[in-house]
Amino acid sequence: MDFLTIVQILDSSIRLATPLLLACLAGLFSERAGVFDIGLEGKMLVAAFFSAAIAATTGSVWLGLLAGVAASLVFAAIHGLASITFRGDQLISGVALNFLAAGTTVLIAQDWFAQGARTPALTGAARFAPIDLPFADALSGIPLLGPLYAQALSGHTILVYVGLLAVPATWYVLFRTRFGLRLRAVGENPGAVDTAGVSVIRLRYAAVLICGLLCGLAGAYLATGLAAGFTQDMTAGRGFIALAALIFAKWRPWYALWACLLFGFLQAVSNRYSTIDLWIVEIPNAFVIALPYILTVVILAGFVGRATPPRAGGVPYVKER
Amino acid sequence: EPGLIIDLGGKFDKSFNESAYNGAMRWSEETGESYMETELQSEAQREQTMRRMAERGANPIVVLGFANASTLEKVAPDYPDTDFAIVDMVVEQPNVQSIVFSEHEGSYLVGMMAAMASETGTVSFVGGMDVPLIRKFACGYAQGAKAVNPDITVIENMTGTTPAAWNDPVKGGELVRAQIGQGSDVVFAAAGGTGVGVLQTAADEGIEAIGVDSNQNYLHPGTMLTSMVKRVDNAVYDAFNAAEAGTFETGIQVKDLEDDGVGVALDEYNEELVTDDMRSAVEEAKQQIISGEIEVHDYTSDDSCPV
Amino acid sequence: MEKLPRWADIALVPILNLLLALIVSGIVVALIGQNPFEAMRIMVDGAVGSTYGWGYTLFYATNFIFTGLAVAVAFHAKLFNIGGEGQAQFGSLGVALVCLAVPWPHWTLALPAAILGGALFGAGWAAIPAYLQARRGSHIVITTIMFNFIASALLVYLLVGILKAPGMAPETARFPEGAYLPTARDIFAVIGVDFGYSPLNVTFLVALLAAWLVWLLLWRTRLGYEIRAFGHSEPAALYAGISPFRITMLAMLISGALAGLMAINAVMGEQQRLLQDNVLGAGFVGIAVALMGRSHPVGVLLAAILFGALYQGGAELEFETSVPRDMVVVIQALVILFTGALDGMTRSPLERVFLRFGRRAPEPGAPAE
Amino acid sequence: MSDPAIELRGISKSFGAVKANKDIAIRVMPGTIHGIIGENGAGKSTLMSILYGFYRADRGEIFIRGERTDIPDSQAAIRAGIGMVFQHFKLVQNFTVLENIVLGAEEGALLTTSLGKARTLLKQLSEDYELQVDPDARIEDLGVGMQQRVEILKALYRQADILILDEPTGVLTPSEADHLFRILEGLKREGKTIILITHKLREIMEITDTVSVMRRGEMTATVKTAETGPEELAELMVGRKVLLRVEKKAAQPGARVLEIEDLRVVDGSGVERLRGISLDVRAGEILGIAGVAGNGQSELLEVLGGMRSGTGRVRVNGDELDLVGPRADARTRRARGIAHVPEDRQHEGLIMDFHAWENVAFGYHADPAYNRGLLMDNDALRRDTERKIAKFDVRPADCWQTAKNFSGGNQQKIVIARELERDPDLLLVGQPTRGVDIGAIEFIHQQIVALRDAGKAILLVSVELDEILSLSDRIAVMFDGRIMGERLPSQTDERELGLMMAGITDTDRGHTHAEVEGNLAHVHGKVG
Ligand SMILES: Nc1ncnc2c1ncn2[C@@H]1O[C@H](COP(=O)(O)OP(=O)(O)OP(=O)(O)O)[C@@H](O)[C@H]1O
Ligand SMILES: Nc1ncnc2c1ncn2[C@@H]1O[C@H](COP(=O)(O)OP(=O)(O)OP(=O)(O)O)[C@@H](O)[C@H]1O
Ligand SMILES: [Mg+2]
Ligand SMILES: [Mg+2]
Repeated sequence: MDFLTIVQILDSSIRLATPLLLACLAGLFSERAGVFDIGLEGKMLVAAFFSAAIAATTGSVWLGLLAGVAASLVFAAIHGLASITFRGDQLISGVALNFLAAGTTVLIAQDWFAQGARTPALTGAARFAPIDLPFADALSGIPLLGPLYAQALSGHTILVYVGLLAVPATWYVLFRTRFGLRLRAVGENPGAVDTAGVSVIRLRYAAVLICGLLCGLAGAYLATGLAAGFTQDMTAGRGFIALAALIFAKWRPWYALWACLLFGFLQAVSNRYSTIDLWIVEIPNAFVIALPYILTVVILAGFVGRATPPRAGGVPYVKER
Repeated sequence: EPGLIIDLGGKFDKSFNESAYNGAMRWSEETGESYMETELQSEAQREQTMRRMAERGANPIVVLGFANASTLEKVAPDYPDTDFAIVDMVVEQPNVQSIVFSEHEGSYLVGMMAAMASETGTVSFVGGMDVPLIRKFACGYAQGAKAVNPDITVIENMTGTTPAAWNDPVKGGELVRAQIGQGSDVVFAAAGGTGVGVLQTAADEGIEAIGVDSNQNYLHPGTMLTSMVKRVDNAVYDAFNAAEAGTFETGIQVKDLEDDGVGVALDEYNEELVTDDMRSAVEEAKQQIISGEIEVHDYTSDDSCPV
Repeated sequence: MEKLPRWADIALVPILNLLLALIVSGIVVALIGQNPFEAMRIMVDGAVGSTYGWGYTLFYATNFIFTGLAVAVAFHAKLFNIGGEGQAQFGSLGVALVCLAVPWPHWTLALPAAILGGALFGAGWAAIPAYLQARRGSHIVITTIMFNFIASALLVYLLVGILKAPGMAPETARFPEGAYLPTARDIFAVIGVDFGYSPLNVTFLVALLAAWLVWLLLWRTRLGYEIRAFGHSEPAALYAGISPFRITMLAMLISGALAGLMAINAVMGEQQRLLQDNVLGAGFVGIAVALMGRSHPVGVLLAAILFGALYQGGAELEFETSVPRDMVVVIQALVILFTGALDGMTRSPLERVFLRFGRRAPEPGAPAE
Repeated sequence: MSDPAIELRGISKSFGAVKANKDIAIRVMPGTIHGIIGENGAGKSTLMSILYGFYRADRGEIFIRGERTDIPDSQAAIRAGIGMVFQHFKLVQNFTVLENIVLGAEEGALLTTSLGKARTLLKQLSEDYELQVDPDARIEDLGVGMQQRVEILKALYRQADILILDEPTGVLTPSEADHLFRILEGLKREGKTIILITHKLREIMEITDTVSVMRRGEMTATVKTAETGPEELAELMVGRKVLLRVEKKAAQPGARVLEIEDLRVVDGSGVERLRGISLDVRAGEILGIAGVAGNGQSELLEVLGGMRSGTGRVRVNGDELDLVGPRADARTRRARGIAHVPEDRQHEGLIMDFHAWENVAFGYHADPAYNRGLLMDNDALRRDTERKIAKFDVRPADCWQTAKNFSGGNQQKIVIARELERDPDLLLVGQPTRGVDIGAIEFIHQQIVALRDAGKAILLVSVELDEILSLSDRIAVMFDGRIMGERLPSQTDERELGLMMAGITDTDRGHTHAEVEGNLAHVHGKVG
């Protein structure tokens, strides 16, 4: 494997990691606030559909982005309603929303565009254009770092950079602001937050909606950045890989970045090579694809350090027994 | 009333299924009659769908794609009074018409064009599901390219090993990016819905691309070199017509260059990219293939490719 | 103090929830420009309007009974098994191996062997998440989701590799004739009734038997008693000498085995060869079925038939109108949402109503079963 | 006369069918310490939670410093100058002390400034009120006493001048409690108003100015502490004369049934909860274990009952018990003649959603009498239940009733009936009368004594010193996972036991294990 190939694989990894990263950070907000969300997948999917649909009909990717985020927010709000207001089971709600997304996107796509479960291909202003980072050309001559910067890091669409910047932003919000303190507290002990005079309900809704927003970005990137239009079930399990990355990252933003890059890298490699030769053994493609899932199980089993979720995670806050 | 079962990937895959759908529509518009149509959602529903069509009295029933073979083999005998047609595969039953195409020949021609258009000396191929049928495309393509330029490099990638490989535009795009990284400047996508992503990325990255099955030239005028059309539409149209006229024949039907079953799409969208040289070379080769002067190796005949 | 009378808890709440789900589904149908009542008519007619419809309805129901029971048994031990899909996939592998291994002379021999194969493989696939939950505290919901993906990757690997039959499609060879199960059509033909063609087969009876056995297990055996006790309170189980490890394992093994049995119906009964995607989401439908059926075998049975009808009706709907079959997925999602997650929305107002209108007469000693 | 700091009028609150507070009125004068006492479940916590805006009253008015104030949420309570230390602390375990203190009272959107300010203020407060804590320690690393200080600091940081403490001493040793009281007195001198909830009469007498008594959701009396005494308060609390001592004959201890040597237990987070316990219990004797909650008594019962594993040697009737492995479980213990009435009947002793008859088999469901082949013999089980319900006077006498629909006392009777009727050699009993009212208490005590008189060995754990003193034939005091010493009830008193519970042994009186044995021999005139 020569250097150029490595640069290309890294370039591809960043692209493929972006939806995972955005969704992973989305899950991070929600779960840090004590609301488990296995519905990342569904939110991404509706966002992907609506962003592509609106971008296709209006010709503006920005309107598409807005629509995608809005759709994802609606789903987030339903999750909030079920798990915060009505204290339902968060896992069941997530499962339901994933199905709802899978079904409605097809239904609406078919009704709207009559092109099977897909939107028309997006072109021109209906898609995000790549952005060249400053000095990309000038620096590309520098050995090693030059190509890495110019080819792997530069030349992605805006949402990739939003995703990358969201990592320090998330860290800052969670660990350096009042909102973050309360958010983390509500995921650990909502009773403490409540008796401190802060509304648990409002905090959890805020977290769930931020989760919706980020999932919206993830979905929009999928349909308008990575691909050029919506196709049925285009998230293809990315929501679950994001969840896996979240566990891998132990609910921390910087770790999340590395976890998502790793999973993006695995995907990039599996895209490029149908089997991977590891000196003695040859790993078939099916297993390269399943690797993130296998890794998650291994991590959950505690072989690679324990991952303790937020203490109040998954439990609705009930004041009165 | 004839029936058409659209395969996985959907009738708007801009490729294989869409071509069949267009054939049926053409028949419907010309005759003013309606036909039964349904779209498969999953592998395991093939049987129910075929049977439902048969129970409803559709005749003939056209099914698309090799994946239907084993189901049809089982279903056809239960409905001896119904005629079936299957595209891309041979099913030996008394009431089944098997329509197969000489994809290797068409691919040979687009391979030639690719080699002539390439400036880097590297061209590439993105296949859908890794099955002999798709290797047949790849092999024909490589033979054509080598015929023009024996030193040319032909990169070949398959999207996957399962039917999901027909519908993964994101992966298609990633594959072609990798190929571009390896120097390819013309890509041939024989990958159903996945091809949409391949052609899109080719257009984004500014390399030339070749579509498949349907004429896909209109998708990205300016970067679409041509399309290797496979006239599934004609096959469906003919089957419907024959049934109406009472001339539906069972058995194997081979559609090749000679009867325009496969071919190269030339239209206003790729006029600028196709040079006169290409035009004449392709025309000449076509005649030579028809006459047997050039023999294009069919991968499926011995599951191997000489180049 | 029970806040709701038993009948309200067991029947009224689920029915209200179902109604809500159907109303919202109707709105969705109307939104995409179809007449919901007409759609309803087509679905009902398609599902139960002919022996053909019934055949398919009950065929799907058979799948859902198995996966629903699987989810229900795990629910009783307070384990949320989302892995029905993967366990059924793996079970299908077991069934296929059994069917392909021997040139079966007659289905009466093949069926018990296949049941064993499906159950063992299904249970095997549930065993690892169960073990991880019991010994390492890994959340079973996440591990079973991951195992769904891993199962499907594994099946792909096998079906494009060693199990692949000659030909292009990733599928195994057909099972020997002797492994074909008698269909409803065959059975009814014996008594001279013409039953429309459908894949409904003897597995339906196996499913009924399974439901009865699950009932027996949960409410009549020690193990069932222990499963329910553990599900209600883990510290109490410890206090009573019930091993959490043992119960977690056994409940999940039984659950996985039930999910694996689904393959008898789908793979052996219908497809007669192993396909890559043979479960078709039935593992997930099982969640909805168990929730609707309040995890009781009788409830699961009824809910499974309801969902079977939905699936068959949905297929007809797609055939007759331009409403895609995915409408069923939407309905399913809404049922899970309303009966599972938004349960509190109907329950708490109802509780208030019942509290307001006084305590009812002391309830008769109604058995739990 | 100034306005009362707090006045509540006509407060009522129901949880579903349970009326937790019924038409309550109370006045608390500024600068005083006002005690509220009442049995478990009397509604004390509910009332205070309403005052703090944690619950909303169904009816009633709240006046703060003479002004009618609506307290819809805790924010409003904090604004009104009310601070509360809950019975169960409301702290975020993996936050630092400082983070916990500023939580909800931050200044500005960024943390750095608030944390800095809080640090200074905290230092000030700690000095003013003897409330030293390390601001950067994590809560999970602090002991309960420290955590409680954090709770108080939280309230003070929010400038509360009305401070509510809900059973603050339940988890404290007597010396920690003394320290707390000194702090409270300091606060009172500053002019702050304090409401102190407890059900320990001694504490009420020691520190409060006025005291209110609650019973069954109602406020039965408010009196000046100086004008009343413990007897009167106890009577007010339970509604009738309280029997202070259990009637029982002298014990006739026989052979050693339970012998424990160097028993150790390490919990899930690696903390050693039992640090080498050695004890015996003889046939026909009740050994009471006294101690503040959380000093290892629960773990002792659990390891003996087969609910957790440990190391060391435990013999029952001379046979050694497995302390780890598959045969260290509760089922094996039962087979060895050990019955166990657990501390927490709702989470351990009963399955709240099971019928009475199903609960009567709980733990003994594998008993051949309850089984017929593969299936359980439910008819036999129900017959057995009917009998036990009648014998133990469980009300309602309906074996189809779900456990959660019985009152606390009747739930406990079901557990006691189940365990005592097995005719065990050794009975482990934890908190037998927690949350049970006086009628049932007497009955349960009688049953336990009767079992003793039938020659069985009984290990009793209770946090109620009264109960220990009146039931036990011998008392061992636990502190920090160790036995501090053993005493005979006739030769000790609450004061001495209290000191031992705080980890202080009075060496002057130097009772070693051997001496107590000797005393016992002397008392009963024989050696086991
Ligand atoms: N959140 C709740 N939901 C339902 N019932 C409750 C709730 N909180 C308290 N109760 C019930 O209200 C009654 C009063 O409870 P409360 O906690 O106020 O008593 P308490 O006097 O503080 O008792 P303790 O001394 O045990 O703390 C009890 O019967 C209790 O079961
Ligand atoms: N948290 C609760 N939720 C629902 N009902 C409750 C709750 N707590 C108590 N009850 C019900 O309220 C009634 C009174 O319960 P409580 O425990 O106060 O009884 P009690 O009068 O103290 O009786 P006992 O002397 O037997 O303890 C019982 O019927 C009980 O079922
Ligand atoms: Mg209390
Ligand atoms: Mg009581």
